[in-house]
Amino acid sequence: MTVERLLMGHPLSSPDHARHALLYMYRIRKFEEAVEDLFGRGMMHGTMHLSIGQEAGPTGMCLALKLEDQITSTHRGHGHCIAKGADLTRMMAELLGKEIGYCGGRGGSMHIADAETGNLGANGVVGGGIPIAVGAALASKLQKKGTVAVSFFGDGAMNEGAFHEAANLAAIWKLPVILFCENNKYGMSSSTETAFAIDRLADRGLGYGIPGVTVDGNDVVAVYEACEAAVARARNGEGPTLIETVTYRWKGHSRSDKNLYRTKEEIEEWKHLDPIPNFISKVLAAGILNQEEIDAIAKMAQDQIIEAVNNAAQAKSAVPDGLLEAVFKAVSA
Amino acid sequence: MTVERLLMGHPLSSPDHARHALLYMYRIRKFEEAVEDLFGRGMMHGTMHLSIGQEAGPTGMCLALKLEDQITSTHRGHGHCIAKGADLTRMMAELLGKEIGYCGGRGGSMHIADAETGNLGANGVVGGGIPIAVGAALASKLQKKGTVAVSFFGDGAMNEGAFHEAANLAAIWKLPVILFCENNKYGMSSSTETAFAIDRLADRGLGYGIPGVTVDGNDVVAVYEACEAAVARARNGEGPTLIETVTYRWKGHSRSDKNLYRTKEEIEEWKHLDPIPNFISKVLAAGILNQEEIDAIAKMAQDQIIEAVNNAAQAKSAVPDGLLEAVFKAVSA
Amino acid sequence: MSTDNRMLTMAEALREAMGIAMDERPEVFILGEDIGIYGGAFGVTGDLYHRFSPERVIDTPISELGIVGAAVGAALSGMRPIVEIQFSDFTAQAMDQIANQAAKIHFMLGGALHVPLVLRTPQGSGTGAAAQHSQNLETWFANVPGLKVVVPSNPADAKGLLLSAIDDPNPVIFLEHKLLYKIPGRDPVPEGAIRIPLGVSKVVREGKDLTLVATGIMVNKSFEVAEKLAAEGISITLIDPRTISPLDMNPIFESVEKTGRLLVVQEGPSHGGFINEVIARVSESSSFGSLIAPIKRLAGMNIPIPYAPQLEKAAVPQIEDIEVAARELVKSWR
Amino acid sequence: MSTDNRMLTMAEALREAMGIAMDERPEVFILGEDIGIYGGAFGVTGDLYHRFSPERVIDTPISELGIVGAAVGAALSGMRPIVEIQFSDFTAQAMDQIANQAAKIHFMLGGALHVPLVLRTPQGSGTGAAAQHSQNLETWFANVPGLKVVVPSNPADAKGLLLSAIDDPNPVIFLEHKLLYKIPGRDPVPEGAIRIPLGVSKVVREGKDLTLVATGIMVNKSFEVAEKLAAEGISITLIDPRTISPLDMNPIFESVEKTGRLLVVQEGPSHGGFINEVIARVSESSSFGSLIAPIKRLAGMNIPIPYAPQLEKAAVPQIEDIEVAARELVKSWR
Ligand SMILES: Cc1ncc(C[n+]2csc(CCOP(=O)(O)OP(=O)(O)O)c2C)c(N)n1
Ligand SMILES: Cc1ncc(C[n+]2csc(CCOP(=O)(O)OP(=O)(O)O)c2C)c(N)n1
Ligand SMILES: [Mg+2]
Ligand SMILES: [Mg+2]
Repeated sequence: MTVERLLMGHPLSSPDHARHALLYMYRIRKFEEAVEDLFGRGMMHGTMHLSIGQEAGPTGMCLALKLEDQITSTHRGHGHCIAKGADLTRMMAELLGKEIGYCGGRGGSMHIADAETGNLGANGVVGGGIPIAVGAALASKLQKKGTVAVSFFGDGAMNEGAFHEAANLAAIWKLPVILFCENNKYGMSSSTETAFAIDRLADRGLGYGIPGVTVDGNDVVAVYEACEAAVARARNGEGPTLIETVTYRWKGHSRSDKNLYRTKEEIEEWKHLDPIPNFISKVLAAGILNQEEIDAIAKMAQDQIIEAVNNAAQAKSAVPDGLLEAVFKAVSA
Repeated sequence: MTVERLLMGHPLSSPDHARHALLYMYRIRKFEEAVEDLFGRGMMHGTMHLSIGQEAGPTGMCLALKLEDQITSTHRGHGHCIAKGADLTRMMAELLGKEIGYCGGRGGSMHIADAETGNLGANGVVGGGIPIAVGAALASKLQKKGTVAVSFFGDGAMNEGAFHEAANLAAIWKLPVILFCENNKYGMSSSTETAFAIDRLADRGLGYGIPGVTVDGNDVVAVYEACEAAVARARNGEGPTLIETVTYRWKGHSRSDKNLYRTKEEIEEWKHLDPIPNFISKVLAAGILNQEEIDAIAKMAQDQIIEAVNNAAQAKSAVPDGLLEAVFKAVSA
Repeated sequence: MSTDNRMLTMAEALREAMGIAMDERPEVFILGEDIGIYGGAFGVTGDLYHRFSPERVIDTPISELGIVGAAVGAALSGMRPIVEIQFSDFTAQAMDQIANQAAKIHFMLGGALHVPLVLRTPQGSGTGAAAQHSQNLETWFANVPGLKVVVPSNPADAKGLLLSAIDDPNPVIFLEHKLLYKIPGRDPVPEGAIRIPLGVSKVVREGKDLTLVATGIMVNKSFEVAEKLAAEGISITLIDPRTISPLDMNPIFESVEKTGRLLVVQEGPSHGGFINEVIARVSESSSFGSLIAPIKRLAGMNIPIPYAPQLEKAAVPQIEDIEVAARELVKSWR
Repeated sequence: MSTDNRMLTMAEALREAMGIAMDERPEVFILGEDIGIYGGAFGVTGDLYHRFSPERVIDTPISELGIVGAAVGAALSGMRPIVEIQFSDFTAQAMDQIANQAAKIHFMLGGALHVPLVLRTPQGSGTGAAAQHSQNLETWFANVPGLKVVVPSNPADAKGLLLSAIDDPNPVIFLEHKLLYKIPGRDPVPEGAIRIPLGVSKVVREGKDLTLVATGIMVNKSFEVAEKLAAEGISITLIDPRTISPLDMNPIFESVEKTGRLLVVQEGPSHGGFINEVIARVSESSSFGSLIAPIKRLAGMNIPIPYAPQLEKAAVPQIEDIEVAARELVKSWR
């Protein structure tokens, strides 16, 4: 799995790259569908924020990243986590409160992190991960590691003070960080029209001296190209970039959402802009993969998710022993 | 005093206006000099943040405001307070910990407020007053009062999350508020060059959809003109304006400041741009007042400050009785 | 509908209180995230947005510091804002406006201005939302002079206390346990604008063997224990302070003098937690002499709230834990 | 310079600790407002900016939330940041990163990552800086599982504890009373990298009539009282917990068992304040049985800190208050 993760590059640059981009988008889609199903059947606990419809963003971004590059993620973090190369079984196990879960059942969906793939964690706090990514980029600069940090966050998070303070620090210190905004049009029920008095959220960059670009967030190719340029800038010591990807979440904000703040028509319209067929048509047009190969990838993703669910379901549940000792990392003598 | 406060209008529009502008700038200057002296002689307690050199900003702004319009101020708040029309004796008494002080000796320099003149208070927290001014403007809108709120804050405050969140709320709700940034080049020891990656702080407005203007903060006429336009916009329901006034503080940040972060030359240069002679030369050139009249105004200000110091010094010191009861306003039956 | 059978949930009772206050006073308005069309993350504002107007039930961007600050400014300017913070955990974002501004303005300004503001927010564990969405933070607020702090345990109290909080000329932090929102209380909720004053503890039931002081949802759990143990001849006085700042100690002193035994229960982490105040006040009072057993404290573990249900349960006092503690205290110190 | 006469101030001792840690480990760096050329608002970083480099002593804009967040991110990525927040009052701005992020990450992520971060900040009253610059906020931090909290009372302890805090793989909040910065301690400060472990209370002096537990600057005030009363034949054991999370209760239990009387003293407001934890732990312990008098608590008034010196003094315990309390407790409960 980690070997596979090392693939970087333009999604249309080779059959392997196309296969990779497609596989990861399918994985995210199928993972989320499985989660929805498990919740629906009362087998999962807590809350869930699904990223169905938003698969192209994290996939495109992570194709521009090395394994050592770091990310911070959000409450809607499964996609980021998968795209950065996390193990599907351990993710699913976490959601099911199992010992082998990424957090040993202590964190759940909103707190999955994976040190191996540079994922510093999902975050239950809107905007909470942005300063943390900036700090990771600061560490990279101080340690001369050459790594880049990416902060994924939603449109809603841009109105938090955390975004502002972090963006300015990134700008003045020219840190290798990418501020990756997934503008899915809503922060819970509040639309970008009501929450902002600007049209292009990437314009926020102007106030910090950070270049801001807006791309079609449902086009993995466009996302990759913007990210690749931003990563190059970052590695070159030229500082941060704010990338706004315009996308849409198909599902409610979380399980309890009745979607009263948007129309069925709007949701349907966006379903026609599904990032997966969007990419498939490009792949087919370019003749990089054929339909049969594409179908095989979809099936492979589906099989991987089924396997993950099965493995996770059979794993041992987390037990309350040792919780107190788990609060602090032991001081080494 | 309060009658005098009602003067509004262009500082060069009449002898009364010119006299008013000049008197207020002198009052601020002389007040601060008196404070410095009292501190120096160990007669004042705590800390002090002087606005010598920055007199034109608050004076110009307040000439565009009605008595009912509201302001929120900062740790460097004497100038705002005086410009909005506060009583000099009660201000000085507060700094001396007297019962007749604006806060009864409980607040000191950083917390003077004056309900009568719409001053919602200085603030010890950098950026703390910005959301409060936005809330005052929200109240004005909800109550259809037609009043405007002004938040004074420094360049340093613009990097606080409070600025960001408040600015966005003001923008989306089109509130009658003016974000008045006194860019005096430093937030304590950090220069705007190190704390910002943009040259014009007013550009921050772009990220919120708020018009941003930059003016010479040592020119009371330029400040007034920008403010007058912003107030008109606000009263018209067109929303907030961000005004950046470029100015300079002559004195250290506070008493303990050794000015290690800036050069003597820089301080001297700015002293040549003194807002008071700057305005006097305009008044003389326009023939609105003659030198004799101007000298009389300077003397009047000086006398008023001496009187305030004397009155305050003779007043009764605050006593600790009743502190516990002062925490909450009594619930009326 | 007769008063006798108005078994509202706490969400309904809170909504009713806000509706009454908004009908009574034009200066009352609500602001918060998703409180409009969405009706609030926990459905508390519900239909108020439709009953009133988008100007009085104001949906905000995700900007806790900004909206609490705006509420402070509006409160200083003649309005009576009610802010809803979606989860109490995010009062952390707004802590400057809460603790450094709202709490201090009246005192610090020598009484010139005051801040009639209510901050309502759900707290507590039990929903599987993990460490950043499950905290009990009353300890933070209680230690800030200038804030009143309410922790209602049932719908009827919640309504009456919220009406008083809205009337109050001072900032009030209103901490609602999220598991209580959807369940009806034991008592019906009176109709109309019936207020319960802040700062009056409630003796929920009386007994002679043990004084049990609990806050928020722990009152409900403790009540069940008290009823159960009554059948075994252990008789418990259960006291719900309802407001923890100001804290009305009198009924607690009186009861301790009668029972000689004190058990205090809170959901939040024990270390330095608010409930210690009750212990401290008894320890330094003359009631101290009446104690015939060491005071016992039951509180959350000193850990962040974990996700998996079996772990989450272990983190905070359950009914069984309260039962064991009460039984032990009474039995081993006869 | 011999060790015997190194009577450093607390500011000097803290600076020395940071310098040693920075020499030892390249991953240690400092960030904060005005800590560079300015040398820190209270002069604590002093010349470190010149001794090291602007890359290791990083001056920041006024962005508390951002810089604490950046420190969290750096700590997750192999660095050991020390953040200075100019006044503890402004930890309010950074409360999300402190309480919701730094404190919880290690636990919440199942141990995958950890946050070796030290947050140093001056707290306390006495400088005439009024309500927003004078708070004691240890109660907030102590009730957040996942934070260690240090409250040093003298230069030697401050140095040794800070070195341990920097070594610690967990977030440590280091609360320095600002009146202590400029005064030398009673004891010399040892040279070199001498560490004092977190979580060990210090028995400052021993006596048999009264156990006095005090934190921060109150240790110094209490010491003076103890010395004075010793002359009158009242003998006091004075205990300085030094770290309040974790809190080492053993010496306190032992002493209470010996003296039978307990006085606790903190500067912060009494209502719900941290020091109650000591009372609670004694009350629920077996030492409770040894008490021959009610426990007495002395703490700040429940008011924001006022500006005028005569008011400011009235707001927090003074030496005379401690003396009166100690004397009364011993005399009236013979
Ligand atoms: C600081 C904070 N405020 C509020 C919330 C509650 N909340 C969780 S997600 C969310 C909406 C976030 O919107 P956005 O950033 O656009 O991300 P999206 O859900 O659209 O992916 C809200 C309000 C929170 N988790 N954290
Ligand atoms: C939130 C907060 N952080 C830090 C401080 C300490 N402090 C007081 S004034 C100041 C500098 C403010 O700079 P600026 O906003 O430019 O105002 P100026 O002093 O230049 O008028 C600082 C850092 C504070 N009072 N509040
Ligand atoms: Mg969104
Ligand atoms: Mg400045």
